[in-house]
Amino acid sequence: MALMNLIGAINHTLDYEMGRDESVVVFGEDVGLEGGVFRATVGLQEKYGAKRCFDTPIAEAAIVGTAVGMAINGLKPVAEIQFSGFAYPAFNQIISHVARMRNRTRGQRNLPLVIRMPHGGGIKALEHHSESLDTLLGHIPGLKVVTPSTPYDAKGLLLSAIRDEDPVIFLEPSKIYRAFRQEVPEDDYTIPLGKAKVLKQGTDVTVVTWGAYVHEVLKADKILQEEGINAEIIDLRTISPIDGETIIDSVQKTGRFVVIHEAAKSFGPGAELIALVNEGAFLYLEAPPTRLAGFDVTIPLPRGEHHYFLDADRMAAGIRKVVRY
Amino acid sequence: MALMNLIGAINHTLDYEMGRDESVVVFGEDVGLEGGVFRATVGLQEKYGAKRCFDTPIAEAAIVGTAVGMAINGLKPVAEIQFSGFAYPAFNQIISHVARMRNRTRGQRNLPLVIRMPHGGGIKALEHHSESLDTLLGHIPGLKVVTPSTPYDAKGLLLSAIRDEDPVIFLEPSKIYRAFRQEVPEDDYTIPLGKAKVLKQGTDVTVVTWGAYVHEVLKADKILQEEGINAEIIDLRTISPIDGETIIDSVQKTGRFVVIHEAAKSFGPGAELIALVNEGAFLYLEAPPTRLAGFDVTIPLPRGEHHYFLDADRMAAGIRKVVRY
Amino acid sequence: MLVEQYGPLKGQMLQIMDETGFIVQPDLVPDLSDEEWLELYKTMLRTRTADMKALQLQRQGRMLTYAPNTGQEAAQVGSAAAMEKNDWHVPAFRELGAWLHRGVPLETVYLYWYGNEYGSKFPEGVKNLPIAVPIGSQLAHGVGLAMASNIKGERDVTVAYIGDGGTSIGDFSEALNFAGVFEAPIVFIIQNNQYAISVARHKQTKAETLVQKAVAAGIPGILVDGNDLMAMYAATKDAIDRARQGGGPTLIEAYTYRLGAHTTSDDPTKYREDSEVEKWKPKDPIKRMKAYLISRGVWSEEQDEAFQEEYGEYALEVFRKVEAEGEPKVEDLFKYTYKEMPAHIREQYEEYLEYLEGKVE
Amino acid sequence: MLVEQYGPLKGQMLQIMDETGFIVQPDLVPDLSDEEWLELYKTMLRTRTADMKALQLQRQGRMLTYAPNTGQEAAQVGSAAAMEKNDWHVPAFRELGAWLHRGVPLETVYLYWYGNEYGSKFPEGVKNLPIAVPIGSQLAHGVGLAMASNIKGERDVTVAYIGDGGTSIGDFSEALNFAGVFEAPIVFIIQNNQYAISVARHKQTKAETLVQKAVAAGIPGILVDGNDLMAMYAATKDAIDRARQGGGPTLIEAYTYRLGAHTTSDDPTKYREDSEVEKWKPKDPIKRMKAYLISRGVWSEEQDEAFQEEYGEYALEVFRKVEAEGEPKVEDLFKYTYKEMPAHIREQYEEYLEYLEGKVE
Ligand SMILES: Cc1ncc(C[n+]2csc(CCOP(=O)(O)OP(=O)(O)O)c2C)c(N)n1
Ligand SMILES: Cc1ncc(C[n+]2csc(CCOP(=O)(O)OP(=O)(O)O)c2C)c(N)n1
Ligand SMILES: [Mg+2]
Ligand SMILES: [Mg+2]
Repeated sequence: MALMNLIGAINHTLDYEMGRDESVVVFGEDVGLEGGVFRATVGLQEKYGAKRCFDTPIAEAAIVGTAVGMAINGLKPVAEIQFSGFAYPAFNQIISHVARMRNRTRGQRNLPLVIRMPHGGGIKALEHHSESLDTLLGHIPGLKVVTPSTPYDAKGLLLSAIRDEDPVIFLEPSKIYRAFRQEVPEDDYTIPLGKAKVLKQGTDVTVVTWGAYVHEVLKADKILQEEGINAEIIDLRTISPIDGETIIDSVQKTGRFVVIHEAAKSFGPGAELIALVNEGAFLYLEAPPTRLAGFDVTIPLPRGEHHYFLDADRMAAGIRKVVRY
Repeated sequence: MALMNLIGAINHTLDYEMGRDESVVVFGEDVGLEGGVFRATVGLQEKYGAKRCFDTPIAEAAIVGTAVGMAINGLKPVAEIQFSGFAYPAFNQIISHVARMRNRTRGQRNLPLVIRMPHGGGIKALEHHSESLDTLLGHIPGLKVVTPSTPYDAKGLLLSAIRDEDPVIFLEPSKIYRAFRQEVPEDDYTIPLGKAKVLKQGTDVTVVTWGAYVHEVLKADKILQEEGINAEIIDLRTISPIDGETIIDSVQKTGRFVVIHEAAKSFGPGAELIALVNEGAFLYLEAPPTRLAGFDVTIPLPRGEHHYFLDADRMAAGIRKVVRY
Repeated sequence: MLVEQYGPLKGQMLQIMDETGFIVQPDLVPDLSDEEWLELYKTMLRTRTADMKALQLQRQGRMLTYAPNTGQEAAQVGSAAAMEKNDWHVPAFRELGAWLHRGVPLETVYLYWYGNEYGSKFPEGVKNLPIAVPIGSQLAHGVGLAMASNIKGERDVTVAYIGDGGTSIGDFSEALNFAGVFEAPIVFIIQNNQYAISVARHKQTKAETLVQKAVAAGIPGILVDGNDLMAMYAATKDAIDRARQGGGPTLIEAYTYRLGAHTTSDDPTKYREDSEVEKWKPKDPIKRMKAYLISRGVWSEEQDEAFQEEYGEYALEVFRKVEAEGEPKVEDLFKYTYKEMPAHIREQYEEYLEYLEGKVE
Repeated sequence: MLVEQYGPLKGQMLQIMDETGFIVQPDLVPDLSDEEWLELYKTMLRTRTADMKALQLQRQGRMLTYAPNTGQEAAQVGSAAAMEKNDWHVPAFRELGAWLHRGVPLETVYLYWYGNEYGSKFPEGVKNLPIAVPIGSQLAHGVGLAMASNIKGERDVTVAYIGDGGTSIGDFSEALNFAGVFEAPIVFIIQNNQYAISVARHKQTKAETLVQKAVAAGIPGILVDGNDLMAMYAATKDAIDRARQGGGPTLIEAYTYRLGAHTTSDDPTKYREDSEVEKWKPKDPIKRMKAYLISRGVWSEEQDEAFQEEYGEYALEVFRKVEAEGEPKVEDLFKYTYKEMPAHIREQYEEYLEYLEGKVE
């Protein structure tokens, strides 16, 4: 066990798995010599050499495209996209190939690869550095999309992702890279992909969120508890495929549903969860399933971002409304 | 008035507007000399010259990127992407710039441009030729996303799109390019963007669809009418921003809701409509709002596509279930 | 090294055999026996014959859209023939000759154009990637394969294809640049057939040659008469050998011509003159190789005709099998999206089966 | 034409003034008066001073992430100075010198780095595009501007910038290729400052020079000492003149050096030796231009110091204004997504206002 923050846990996990499995290779812009702009890959090139951890030219499509080729040729590539907002140039590779190679070849060419990227906002960064790709990636059949909310989860989920035979997009909430430390076991453990985690049992309302917002929701929960509202709180952990069962079970119990996410509201990930809840718990619903989400605008530059991202107060206000409906 | 099919109406409209407004320029792969692989632009280069209608190299990002520059420099570019499945290389331009330039510059740089593309499937084409981008584009603030279902609508909506000061993605259902002819006025008329159209009033269930599926739904409606089911049928016409009002009004009346679309179900456009219906008509709902949608798999190659795309029978079966709930 | 003489900026095109089948550069003729050349020629002929058959079947409405290869057989077979079996082959989508040489069964190829995903699954040991429809996107895969060979310390080389039109898309430049930076053992083959659907080569780029695009990535390149089997073999072999010895990537421009349509969906008379096509017909790669083999006494017109007839019948038979068995099973739709079928897809699958059963009743 | 002597493959770099401020090619000195050179020099000095101030403010936690320009002032000011007012300017993101020359107020620039969208709205008549954060994506905009000038029959030329790292992304090649095909009146300026964040130039591409990438698009190019104001001016002017006369695009590689960090978020000692930086310091573009102007008797060390001091105070004052007024209004968030605010955004806006009011009560 060691105390680690989220970025530290990711660095440790990459190190751990590169040490265990020599087919794991790590690459991307500035990941080699510098160890990544967020230091996720620091020390790996020194330890495993420039053949297994290396800098690439600036070309996201080629980063993902070469990962496809490496995966087919027996490696387990873990590619870094420097920020999720720079994944767009790689969308053709991600959608047209990463997600489809297996289906296209009737299972002949598996792609055991991981694409890691800092995700979400609230870090007072430049334009395009605060993007949420949940829907854009979640909608693509063939991808698994995963996002941890704690250092412990980061290790367990990332190990599962690297060992998975399907391609996994690993979204790292950059806002909480260094937000807090947690005991993380140094040995082997995995957390299954595709399973949500009930963080807190409750009876009055089911609240689903993921990534950095998990911690804000937990704060909101404190406010609500003081008012006697007992929310059930779920960390989605895997955005796709969604763990519908856990959510539906919960809503069947609580009768109320709130989903909270950073991405813009319209056509956002919350819509999918609401549709699922309608399909699986319609007769249990005592209030309209509700989204607390980003406005349908481009994420503002730093001076305006506090209006866009929800804080615990605004979350509590939104949840309260649903409970009082 | 003249009888036109959908592709003919588009060709006529481009011709009409190029004749009226010399700032309109039309370009893309094979649109010049050949007049487009679907013949949407046939005759335009001859008539207006190669400066206003021209072939580009194969480079979708540059096609959209240069359209951005042209729009800023006083033109009204109407760019063609040969198939919607080839829009992915342009996603960075579309998401990072087309959708954001106006907001980024606080209204200083408007982008009055249109990106046209054949959309959807059911045409027994090769891989990537049957894509539905509704969600991927609908989720992006700053874009308007429009899709016509008839030759008449195609002209009215395309004229609105070209004259709009915001960027418009114009999705043309390739399956019905030549499916039928309709009287289309040769003079000027527009159909407002952002408004859905109630195709048929009904009392038992609200059915929303768009594009090529409109005609399949109308067939399904015939089947259902014989059974005494009276559906209200709405053609969404504009995917984003959605005309929530028309849909919610309808569901408040019928109490039941079905959305039918080609795109994969999960995180699909239907999820957004269900969320809207929950927000606006929760207390009116007599059955779970329901999606009849593509499976969560890559759209199959031609020999399997009839399993993927819904026909009138399957639509009728799905609607029937909701009505009988 | 051939690149020294025919490099990207030399303004020279490598030709070993001229249009009449005459050897113009005897010292460059690769060291293959007449029988080996004949075998490669036969693959070219199979390609042409299977192509013709596919077009015929398409006109009958039995085959779907098909992309013919007529005129490009030497560029395809010559380059593939220079590969070892264990090397990786990365096609664009118009490489029938290479597929047949590499051991992709004609049935698989027909199945692909018939519209069934099993057309992209190859027999065990055939190290080919499937067709990549999005132009240019395959080259990075090739570079990745080659980088992996390097990383693993293996000696396999990758050969990856693209069209003239494909050189305009960013993926092309990114792939070449990566290959250069990582000294990837890969050979890029541009099949410059002068057209990208309707767009003529000179409208794709102001560059005088396509091979000069190698300069941007700082890698060697060579311009080759793509209708000359021997030149294609020699140039590719030279590049592969260099790559295998750690010399990094090479770009080859195979200067050829698409004698037919882009695909069965298009009509080339809309955008090019018949006279241009006529000018290229005498350069036909099959014609010249046949003349050569006949001159060497190992082949005859009669054998040629008989071979075509026989293979044509074979191709038809293969296609009949495809027609008989080429409809996918319902489960095929759902089974391959993920390694394990997730709950939501299973649900959709079962619901659909239920619907189908209901319909039958 | 300078490209004839300093073209992409000539292995020559255009320099007019050497590191000491000595004119090494008197016949190439552009026809500007001492006063005009002094004015440009002052813009370089303003750039340096505003940069230093921004860094200082950033360290105080008052400015957010900032990308400094130190060392690249000549590449920026020299190229911008060759433009006419009506020409279009398309930056990457590190072009402070060019902005100041073009009439972008320092306040606007600071507002941008302060994190407010109004930092991308320029005064009427300043034909500049905003910063493009996604590397390389701005070049196609530049080509589009230039194509539109052609289509409309106007004589404006576009000048567009990119970094050395940016030459690796597909957008770069696509833009150059489009520009070539459409003979767009555009000049591409690569500010080769030897680094892309931590990645050294030689790891971006195996190409010996970046300007040789022009060959891929079949367009002219020229390698220039980017720390030489006169050379940058001369090369850009030459290219702009050609473009304005219908001669199409040119690629310029400005060979320079990023003396500072990538942005205030990074620490260059992690990836480069101090000794390398020391080697570049004597090549400082400001140093040499100052020496020249002093030698011409139109400037002095004292004036230089006074100017910096004065401008530094001005910059601080400007920043104070930004601090005082730089918080966006709530309505700014919602107002600019579409020309007319659609119903759903209006609803979100109103709901949020309601929430804010509730909070205050
Ligand atoms: C990204 C992308 N854009 C457009 C298309 C449509 N398309 C299919 S083939 C083709 C032309 C390709 O030309 P070329 O690269 O010369 O290959 P050829 O067809 O001549 O073999 C185009 C534009 C595509 N498949 N992918
Ligand atoms: C598409 C994309 N990928 C990654 C980044 C992150 N990024 C910002 S600046 C930069 C390096 C740019 O280097 P260069 O082009 O040389 O410009 P310089 O910073 O030296 O001015 C990177 C990788 C980005 N902005 N856009
Ligand atoms: Mg071609
Ligand atoms: Mg740089």
